[in-house]
Amino acid sequence: MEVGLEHFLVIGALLFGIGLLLSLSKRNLIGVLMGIELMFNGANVTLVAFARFLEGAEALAGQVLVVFAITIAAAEAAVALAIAMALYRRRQTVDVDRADILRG
Amino acid sequence: MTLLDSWWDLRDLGHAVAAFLEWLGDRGVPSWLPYLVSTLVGLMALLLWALLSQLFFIWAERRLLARIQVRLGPNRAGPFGLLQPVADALKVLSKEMITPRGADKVLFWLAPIGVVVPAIVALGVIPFGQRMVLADLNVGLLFIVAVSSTATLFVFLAGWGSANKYSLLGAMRSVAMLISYEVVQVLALLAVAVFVGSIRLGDIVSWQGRYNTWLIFLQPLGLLGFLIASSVEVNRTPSDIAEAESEIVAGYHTEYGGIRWGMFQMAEYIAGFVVAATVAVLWLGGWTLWGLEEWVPGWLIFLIKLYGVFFLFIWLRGTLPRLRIDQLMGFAWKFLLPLMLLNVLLAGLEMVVWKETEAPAEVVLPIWAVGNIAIGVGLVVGWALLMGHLRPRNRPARSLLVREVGQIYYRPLEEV
Amino acid sequence: MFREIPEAAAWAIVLAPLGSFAIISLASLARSLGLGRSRPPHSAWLTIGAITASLVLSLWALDSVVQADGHAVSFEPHRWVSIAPLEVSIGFRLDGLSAIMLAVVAGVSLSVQVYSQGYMAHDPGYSRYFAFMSLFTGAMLGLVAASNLLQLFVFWELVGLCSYLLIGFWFQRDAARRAATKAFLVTRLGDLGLLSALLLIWRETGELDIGAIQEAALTGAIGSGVLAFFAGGVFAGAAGKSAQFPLHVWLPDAMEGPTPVSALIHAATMVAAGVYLVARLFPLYALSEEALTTVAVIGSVTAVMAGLLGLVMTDIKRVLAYSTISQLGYMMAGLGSLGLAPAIFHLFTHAFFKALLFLGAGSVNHATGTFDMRQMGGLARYMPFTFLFTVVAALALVGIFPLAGFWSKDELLAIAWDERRWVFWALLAGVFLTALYMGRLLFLTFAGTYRGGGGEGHGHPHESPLVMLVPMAALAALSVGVGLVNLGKGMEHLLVGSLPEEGLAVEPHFRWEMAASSVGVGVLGVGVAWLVYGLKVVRAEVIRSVFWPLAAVLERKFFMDDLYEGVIARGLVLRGVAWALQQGDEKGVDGLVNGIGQAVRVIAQRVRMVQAGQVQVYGAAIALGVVVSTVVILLVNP
Amino acid sequence: MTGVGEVAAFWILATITVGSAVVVALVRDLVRAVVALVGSFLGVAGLFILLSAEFLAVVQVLIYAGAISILMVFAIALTPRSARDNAETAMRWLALALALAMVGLLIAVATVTEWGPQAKEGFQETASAIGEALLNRYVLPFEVASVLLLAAMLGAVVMVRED
Repeated sequence: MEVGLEHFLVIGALLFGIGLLLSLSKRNLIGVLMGIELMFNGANVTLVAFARFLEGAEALAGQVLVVFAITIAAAEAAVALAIAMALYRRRQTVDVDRADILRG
Repeated sequence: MTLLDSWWDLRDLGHAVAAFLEWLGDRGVPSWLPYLVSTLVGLMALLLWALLSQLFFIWAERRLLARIQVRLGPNRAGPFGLLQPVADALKVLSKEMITPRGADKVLFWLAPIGVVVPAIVALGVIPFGQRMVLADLNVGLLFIVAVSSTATLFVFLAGWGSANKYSLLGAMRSVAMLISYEVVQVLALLAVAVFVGSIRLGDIVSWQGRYNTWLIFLQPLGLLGFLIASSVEVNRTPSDIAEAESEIVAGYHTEYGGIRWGMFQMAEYIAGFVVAATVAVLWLGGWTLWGLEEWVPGWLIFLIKLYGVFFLFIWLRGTLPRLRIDQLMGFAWKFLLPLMLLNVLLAGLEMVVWKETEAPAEVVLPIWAVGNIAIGVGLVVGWALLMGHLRPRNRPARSLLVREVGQIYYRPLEEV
Repeated sequence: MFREIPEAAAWAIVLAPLGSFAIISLASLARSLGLGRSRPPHSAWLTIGAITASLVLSLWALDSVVQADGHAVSFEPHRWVSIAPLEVSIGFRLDGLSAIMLAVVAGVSLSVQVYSQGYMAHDPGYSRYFAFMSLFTGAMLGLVAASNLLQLFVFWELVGLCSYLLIGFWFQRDAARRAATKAFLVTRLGDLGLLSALLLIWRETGELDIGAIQEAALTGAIGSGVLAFFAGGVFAGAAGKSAQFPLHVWLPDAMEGPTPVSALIHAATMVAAGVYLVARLFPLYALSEEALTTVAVIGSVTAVMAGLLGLVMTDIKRVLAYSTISQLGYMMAGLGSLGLAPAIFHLFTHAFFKALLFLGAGSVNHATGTFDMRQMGGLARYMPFTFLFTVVAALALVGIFPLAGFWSKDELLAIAWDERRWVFWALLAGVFLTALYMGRLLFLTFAGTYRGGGGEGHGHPHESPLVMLVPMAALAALSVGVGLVNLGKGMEHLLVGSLPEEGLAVEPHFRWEMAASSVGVGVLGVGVAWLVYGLKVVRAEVIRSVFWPLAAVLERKFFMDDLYEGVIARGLVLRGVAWALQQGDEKGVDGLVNGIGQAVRVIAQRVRMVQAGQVQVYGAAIALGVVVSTVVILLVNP
Repeated sequence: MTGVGEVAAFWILATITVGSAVVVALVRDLVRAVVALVGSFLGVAGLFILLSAEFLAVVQVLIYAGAISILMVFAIALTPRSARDNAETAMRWLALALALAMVGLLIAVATVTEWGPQAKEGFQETASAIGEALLNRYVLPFEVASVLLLAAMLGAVVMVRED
């Protein structure tokens, strides 16, 4: 039994899919945020797997990209949670359903 | 091939294990088996050590605190009350464990385990000796910080799952503290990493051995910041506001009893050991002691340093009063964070100067040491004066926190 | 020292009152926003000043026209609207007709404004009144000056709007509101004809310029059928404005407005507009025998019918209103008999004495607090000047030599005798009726003993203030002397001379026997009135009981209002057309609209999620797009 | 990778990762969801170690399991009434269909594509290599990321301000 690139890609795909499901279907902003983080993780697993398995001089680029992805995820999480708090303070809810003041 | 080539390899238990595994490999065992065995053996050894140390320090802490407070402390069970921790352990093990009716049972059950695990895992990368390290990760320093920070989540879960407003308040405090002091902690470690150029703990120790110095002289300010931040992180008095019994009963573990409570106690001690070990490795030269490690087992030197740092914690606990939460938060953001940032900048500058001038270490390092101590003292005193000068008349931080924390909703019993 | 009027000055005639309106309106607006004083007296003086300027400039314009060759001053029209095929210019048409009308409108309006100064002094809507009056005068001047039918139509509707505003000036009164609405709706009915005529002529010729249309008609570019329809449509509009049968019903009700408004409406502005319009397009009528006959018939019928109705009215202003209708019928009948100059001459003279009569009625009302002649009587003693002026105006209206009405009415009779003999007889009957109702009015109002008046504090009627008497005196002087203007046929030459072609209008010939007969009939009428209402030889009630069917018909105003309200409005429109429309609207149009709306709503509720502003929906769309596009790419390029 | 330890570790970690993620999707209590999420994060960290990316694994633990989850529970605790309600919106079935389609597509692409020769050995030591790469080759993105962090920090502070 051998574990190869495809295995990790499938794991990444599953994480991404579950994250997508969460972020599209959850009513709670924090739930949506969790989905987004899972999607990040799926993508990260994929990237690191490529970095590990694909040969070439640029192999490390995958890991560097993940560093940036994690950085951005952290920033995004902080901002998103700040939005959640501001939203809650304004409207006493974190339902994304009701957070539609921006509608055109 | 003998199991032990030379008797003095016993100085380092790691050598013994390595030799044993090699021997196993020679016997045609599958390669994963020695790995598994060594992991399990190492883990067992670590746990055993941690528990024994904890038992000892429960006694030592009570006795020492009593001394500091000019009283006797436990002295009935066994000589000098040495069996008192055993009695305590038996009591804790046999006590009934109560789960509050409104509690989230899963989280309530998960929290004590989750709190202990990170502490033990963090122990895994601590180099007790030359080869006495369970996993010599090349990112060991970061690993300790990362793993330790996850414990906070379980502290929060304990408070959240207890359905008790004091528990929740304690949990919120602990989260707030973590967010504040984690930054300080990492910055303090970063300065060390800048000096050494590696975050593998073994490298840090060997760097100190190579230059025949301890980083405490080169990074006094970093040590100060790390010590304070870590003592906050592990909830040691004087910054144990997450379980401040005079304010919120017992904080996040108010509802816990029996061995579950014991787990929290264990986690606190082990986390304290991890912090002490980190300080010993990073600033106090680890298992090295100016060549003495050639004669004395390195782990012994390391444990002495570790216990010494832990003794410092006990001393602090017996000496200083508990801080208020807004003081603690303000201290992190307004005092420690700027100082740590300056420290990192300073370390970077010094390393650049050293590398550019290519001066010999014997010349540069003493200068840096003297300079850094002077700068550290100057910065601390100067910054404290400045902060005292700039102190706002009204303190929004406190009112804000009190309001935010005071707003916390907790689940009424009838709702469950 | 003669100098031809420049175009800017000509435009100033129109723009001065409009400017006054704008200033007063803006000031009122500012005041309602809390700026300035609560009630400035300046609005009247502003209006009077503006109209004075208009009058002076109008006289200059008239002088210019008289002196000019061809009795017209031509200004180049300016481009106004240019929408591919529709080219509308805006211009100032200054010829004999418009010059005379400008002068008359400005002159009468000026005297009315001065009079209003006193009459409206204590009205809360003082500023509003003068703003509307300015607009009214300006609109009428603009109508007269218009060189283009669309431009004319704009001012025409503006006049209609002002009449609505002014008739309903005391909108707190239910009757005023009703009268205003009635006037608006009835004239709108006529305007429909005018508008369709405009559209028709534009479709036929592509022109709306009056001169160009006249040109086209004279060269035969417009077919006789189209011309007849056009003339008929225009006449419908004119009949609406000038209260010709059967669209006359709004005018008596329009007495609900302030009396000076009535004076202005009846004398110079509103009702004159219809006659002016027909006169303005006179060459077209002259070319269409059918249209001309229609005009003559309607005019004659209106003249006699309104005269009959005038006999039975008890409200002094209503008597005058029917008198106006009757006199407008004279003018229309004159126009229908190719008598452009006599008709306009009569319009000219009539403006003065009719305005005077209304001002007199207002003065009487001022003294007695009522318009009901049955409660007046003997006022000659209390208000000698008013009495004097009213008698002068009434005799002028009847056509007694040598007052203004004699000259103009005599010309109308003469031309009718020459052209259409039956029109002559109708008009002669009208003269008798005029004399009869004016005599009745005079005897009921000023002779005998005072019968108490209306309301409190009118036990001792008194003469009106000087501010009201002075304009009346001026108008009285004009009523006496203005007929002499045409002694040398100057005005007729001016009018006929400004026609585009010779021989379109016929000039009347003065005959002694004709003059004598009309004066004789007039005196006869007044005499009969004296016998009945002055000497009371035969009591009016007896006459009424003898001729009771006629009296009944007259008192119901020939059932015209009943026809309109009962049969047409209630029966036909409300029960028939409106019901059908309502059903069609509710079931058909609403059903369709609601159905579409429902469908849209239902669809939108589904589709709304797409644009609800919810990030998740957008995220779903993005994910869907990624999946679909990736699948497509994989399928196309595996 | 063919070693027994590695294969076993992969399957264990894969189960933890995906299983925890599924739990996140299923569980209604937000705090429990966060716990499951942390489990998933830790599983991913383990996968990173398996992929010889120790530095990333530690960063993953530090930032995801340590920081972001803490931020989440903090936010949950400060928006109290929301904690109980992690229900789905009306479009849950659409989302499920989309997610399934997405997963199917990704797995299909991952398995069908020829990835070429695969490296047998992992990296020896990545922390310093990543550090070098960040400060040399990727210094511009690095600076951009730091600006982004600063902006995010300021944004977060501004947004949660009391007034």
